Amino acid sequence: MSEKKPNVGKVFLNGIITENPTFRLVLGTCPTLAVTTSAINGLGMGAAATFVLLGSNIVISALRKIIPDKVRIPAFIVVICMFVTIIQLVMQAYLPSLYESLGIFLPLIVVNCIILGRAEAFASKNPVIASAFDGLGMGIGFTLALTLIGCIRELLGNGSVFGINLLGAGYQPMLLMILPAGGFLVFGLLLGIINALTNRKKGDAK
Amino acid sequence: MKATFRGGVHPAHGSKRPTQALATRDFVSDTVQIVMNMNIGAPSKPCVKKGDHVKVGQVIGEPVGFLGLPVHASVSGEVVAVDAIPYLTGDMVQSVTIKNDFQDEWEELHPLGNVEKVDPAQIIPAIKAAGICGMGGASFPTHVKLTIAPGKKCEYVLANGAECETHITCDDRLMQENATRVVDGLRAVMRALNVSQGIIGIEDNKPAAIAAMQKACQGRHGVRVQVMKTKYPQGGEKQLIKVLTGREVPSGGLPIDCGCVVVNVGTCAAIADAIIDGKPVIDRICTVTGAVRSPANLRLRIGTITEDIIGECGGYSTDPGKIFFGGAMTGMCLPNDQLPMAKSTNGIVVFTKEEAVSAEESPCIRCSKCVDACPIGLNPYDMKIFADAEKWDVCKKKHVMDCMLCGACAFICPARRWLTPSFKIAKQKIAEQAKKEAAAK
Amino acid sequence: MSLILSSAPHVRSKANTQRLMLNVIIALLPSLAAGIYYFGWRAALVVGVSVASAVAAEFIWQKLSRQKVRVYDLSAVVTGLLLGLIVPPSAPWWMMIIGSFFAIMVVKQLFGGIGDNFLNPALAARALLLASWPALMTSGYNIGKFADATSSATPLLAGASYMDLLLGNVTGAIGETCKIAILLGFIWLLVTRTIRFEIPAAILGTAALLGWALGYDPLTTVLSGGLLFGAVFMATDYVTTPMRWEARALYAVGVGIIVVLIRKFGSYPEGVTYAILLMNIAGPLFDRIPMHRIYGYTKAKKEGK
Amino acid sequence: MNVILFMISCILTNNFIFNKFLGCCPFLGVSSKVETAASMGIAVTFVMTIASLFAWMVNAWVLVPLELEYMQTIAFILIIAGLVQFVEMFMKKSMPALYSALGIYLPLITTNCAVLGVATLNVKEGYNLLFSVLNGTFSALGFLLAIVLMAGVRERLESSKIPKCMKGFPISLVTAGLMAMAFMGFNGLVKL
Repeated sequence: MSEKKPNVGKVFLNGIITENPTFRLVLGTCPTLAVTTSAINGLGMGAAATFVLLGSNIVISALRKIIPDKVRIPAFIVVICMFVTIIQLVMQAYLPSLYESLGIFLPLIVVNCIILGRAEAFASKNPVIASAFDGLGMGIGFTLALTLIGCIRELLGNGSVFGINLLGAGYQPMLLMILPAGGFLVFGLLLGIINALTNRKKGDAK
Repeated sequence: MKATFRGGVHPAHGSKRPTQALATRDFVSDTVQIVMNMNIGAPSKPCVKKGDHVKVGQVIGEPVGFLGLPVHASVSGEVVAVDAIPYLTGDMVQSVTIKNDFQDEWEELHPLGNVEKVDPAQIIPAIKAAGICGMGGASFPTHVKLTIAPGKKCEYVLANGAECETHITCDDRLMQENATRVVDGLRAVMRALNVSQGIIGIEDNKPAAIAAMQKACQGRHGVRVQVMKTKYPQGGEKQLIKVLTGREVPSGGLPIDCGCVVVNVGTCAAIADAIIDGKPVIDRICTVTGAVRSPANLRLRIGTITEDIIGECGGYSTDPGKIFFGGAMTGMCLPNDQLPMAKSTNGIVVFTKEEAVSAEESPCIRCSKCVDACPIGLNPYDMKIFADAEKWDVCKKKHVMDCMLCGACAFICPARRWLTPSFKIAKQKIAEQAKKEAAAK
Repeated sequence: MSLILSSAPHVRSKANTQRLMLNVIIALLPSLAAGIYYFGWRAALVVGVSVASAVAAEFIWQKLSRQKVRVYDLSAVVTGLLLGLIVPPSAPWWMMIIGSFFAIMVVKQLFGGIGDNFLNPALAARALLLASWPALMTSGYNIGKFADATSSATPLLAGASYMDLLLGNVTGAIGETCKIAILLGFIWLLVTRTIRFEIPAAILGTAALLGWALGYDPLTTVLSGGLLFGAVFMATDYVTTPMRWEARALYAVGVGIIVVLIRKFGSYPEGVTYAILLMNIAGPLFDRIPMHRIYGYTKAKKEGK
Repeated sequence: MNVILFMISCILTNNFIFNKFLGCCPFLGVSSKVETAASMGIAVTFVMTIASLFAWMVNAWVLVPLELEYMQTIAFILIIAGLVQFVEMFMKKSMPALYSALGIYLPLITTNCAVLGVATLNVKEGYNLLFSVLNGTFSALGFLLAIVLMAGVRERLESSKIPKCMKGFPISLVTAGLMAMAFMGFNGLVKL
């Protein structure tokens, strides 16, 4: 197996922009929708996922020649699960309120297709450092997306961002935005806008 | 109770009244141009040449193939041309042009006499010899329709006097003026097929025709008149059968598959003429209406040029925008007024420039009026989506082949969608594909 | 001579999209008049803002997306009018603008414009407003003739006399209270053959029957809240009802059932909006159920067996 | 009575998709055709029922007595993966017809967060065995309802003139949002 050395910087940016897991690949929709009722929740979820991504990518990449091909998926899941359990315990101890508001979506990081997807598509085929940057890039891309959605929903639904009131006391909060339906709508419209912008860019390039 | 079917539309509002009361009068022009493809099937072969003198009723075109019919001269005089012209579909068709000498010199005829006494075995050959095809517009050779395939049995002969199309009133006049001949023709068909029940279906907007036909039926064996509700397409073969007998033609089948034969009343009269007088089809009643000065029902010699007919009706009342043969729901457009009418031309309608403008197609609003209007029970909305996407196989699954192109859905559509034309294309494409597949095998 | 060549049919019925929409607008006028009579000029303002912003939203979208501007088909006017008539008379203007823009841009145009929306735009907008600003959407009835009344939410099945209910002498959304006005509109829609009576009849019948079974007075069930308005103007919206009449019947019965269930058990005072929206969603499935006979098919099957 | 209300609430008021955002990936991914959506829904119902049963048993009889609760996630995911594998094998052998209909969806279910979600939720809410299994079955039926309705709407949207930038995921998400809004009508329908 000959391994090309991927450009680390490119790999890192890839996850944030070109293949943003949320906006471009539309993976991991459940947590994206569920926890983004506020900016801080989005950020917390993103950070937790980034940690897991980074850890699992490093470990899986390091073990990629040891794990037999047949049991690789269960093996990946076990590795991911390990990191999820770690972050769960850490958060429970040090950030109990965030732990509460993320609820079951914290353990559900295990089945987040972004993480398993990166393990399968990148970490199992690339060296440790590149995998680490891939995980970090993807994680930051995910975090940014979640925080953005969280900001929009929190601003419209509560008049604040990161708990800081921005729109003044006269603002009548649009409650729907922090309800489930609002999550779907904001995410869908945001995706549409991003598509429209990139389409226009492509059109300009031509 | 007036019988009717489910679905349908009411397009005729007012369009019939101008000519409803007009009695039929004869019109003979000084030239006729007789085309050779007046019936479904292979075109007939011209058997006269330029300069020949022909008599009325003389055969000038010989039948070709299984569906072929003879074509007869409709006037006496000199053949001035035998050439090909582009006809309604745009295809080139052989035609014979005769200069009328107004002598009205007839070929010798062979009458068979009273329809109740004639030998039943002679009837169908006589119908073929007279060149009779469906006079209601379909132009299917009548003798073929009456030749029942082995193993099938005909139980009803239905005379179609519904005349549900807009504008057209020729059958209405025919039934009023020539009721006995219609019944005679119906009886002839019943005797030829050994059938004991004959029903004449007429829409309730033709009370005079109903009365005349009821009178003519008195004392005749096994025939009766059934009044039907006025609704389009009451005169569609499938709807007529459902209404008059309660039966349904199985999908993809023919009326005979449910024991019925449907004959237009005009065809019935032509059959009676052929049996009683031995007279072939040389003329027919035709409604001329729309933007002409004096609309009329004319008894025209086959092959009369449209321009002459319009002239007889006082000419155009305003600049014509569209001329079509037949009613407004299914009529065929004419590229110019130099084309001759044929055996199945039941009407000539002229539209003004304003009437002729077809509305622009706008987005479907899913009002489901088309679904409610479809007399077959199809979903035109659905079929149109897949026809527009050119997914012919899906169209087929949505039963587009059962569509009879009556135009009810397109008529009612508030968004002015071109439903029927799309289905016409879909049906053609599917038929082509089936042919290709058959050829490949 | 230049003649037009076209495929049959050569005639079209008089009713076109614009005409049908105009019929709906005319049918809504009595309800609007009643609303203004009871709630005063504030109601007119609410409806005016709603209609204007709906039309503006449609125009802006079609301009921005470089489509043909079809504002003249009046469908945006109908949407705006409907939305204006199902909100409280003191609804703030900015809420109406948000509602109308949501209805036209998100619910209708994002899905492809007229004919392609799967939810009733006006009702979806009402659901949005109700979820976003529940307090503003369930109060503010005490203006106009009701300025002195001590009233809270839509009085539902709450001992008003039949006459009061019929005349609209009760508080509620601008256009929903006066049943006589709604019935006038209904008659107009029937006479002009804009809608068929089956859907409203089936909804009202089902609701009355189920209401009666659950211990409500059937007539009050039909006359209270927004049921009549919803059944006549909302549930009959062409775009969001199933195509086949069998499917439409199922749809209508479903609306009737859900309305009564939400009224009886739900946390909202009124369930018409949600009932119709939910059935809008289920509509496409109803159309898939093969209940419809096609000419020439059943017989062929029987013979086949 | 409580049991019936609980079942209704699982399907309508606390719908997995519209209220809890569990199982969104298959909901958006496998809902373009009604038939496949229904098959997916049935397969999920099958697995979720068994998974909640086993997860409850393992949690109550193994993890809690041994004080290994922190191993919950890893234990559950292994149970689910094993179960799916087992169900697949079992189906292939004894119900080939069902297998050919649902088989391709089974591997996808392992990573369906609804399955792990229901197991985790059951523990979190402290449901007993009966309610755990009911929660599994009826939440899955709610998922089935949602995905079938979604597929019905999406089939209709196929012929719509949706703007190019909205095609695919964006319009599906907006559709889901509007559906979630309509489902809010069921709020408070069940007061437990």
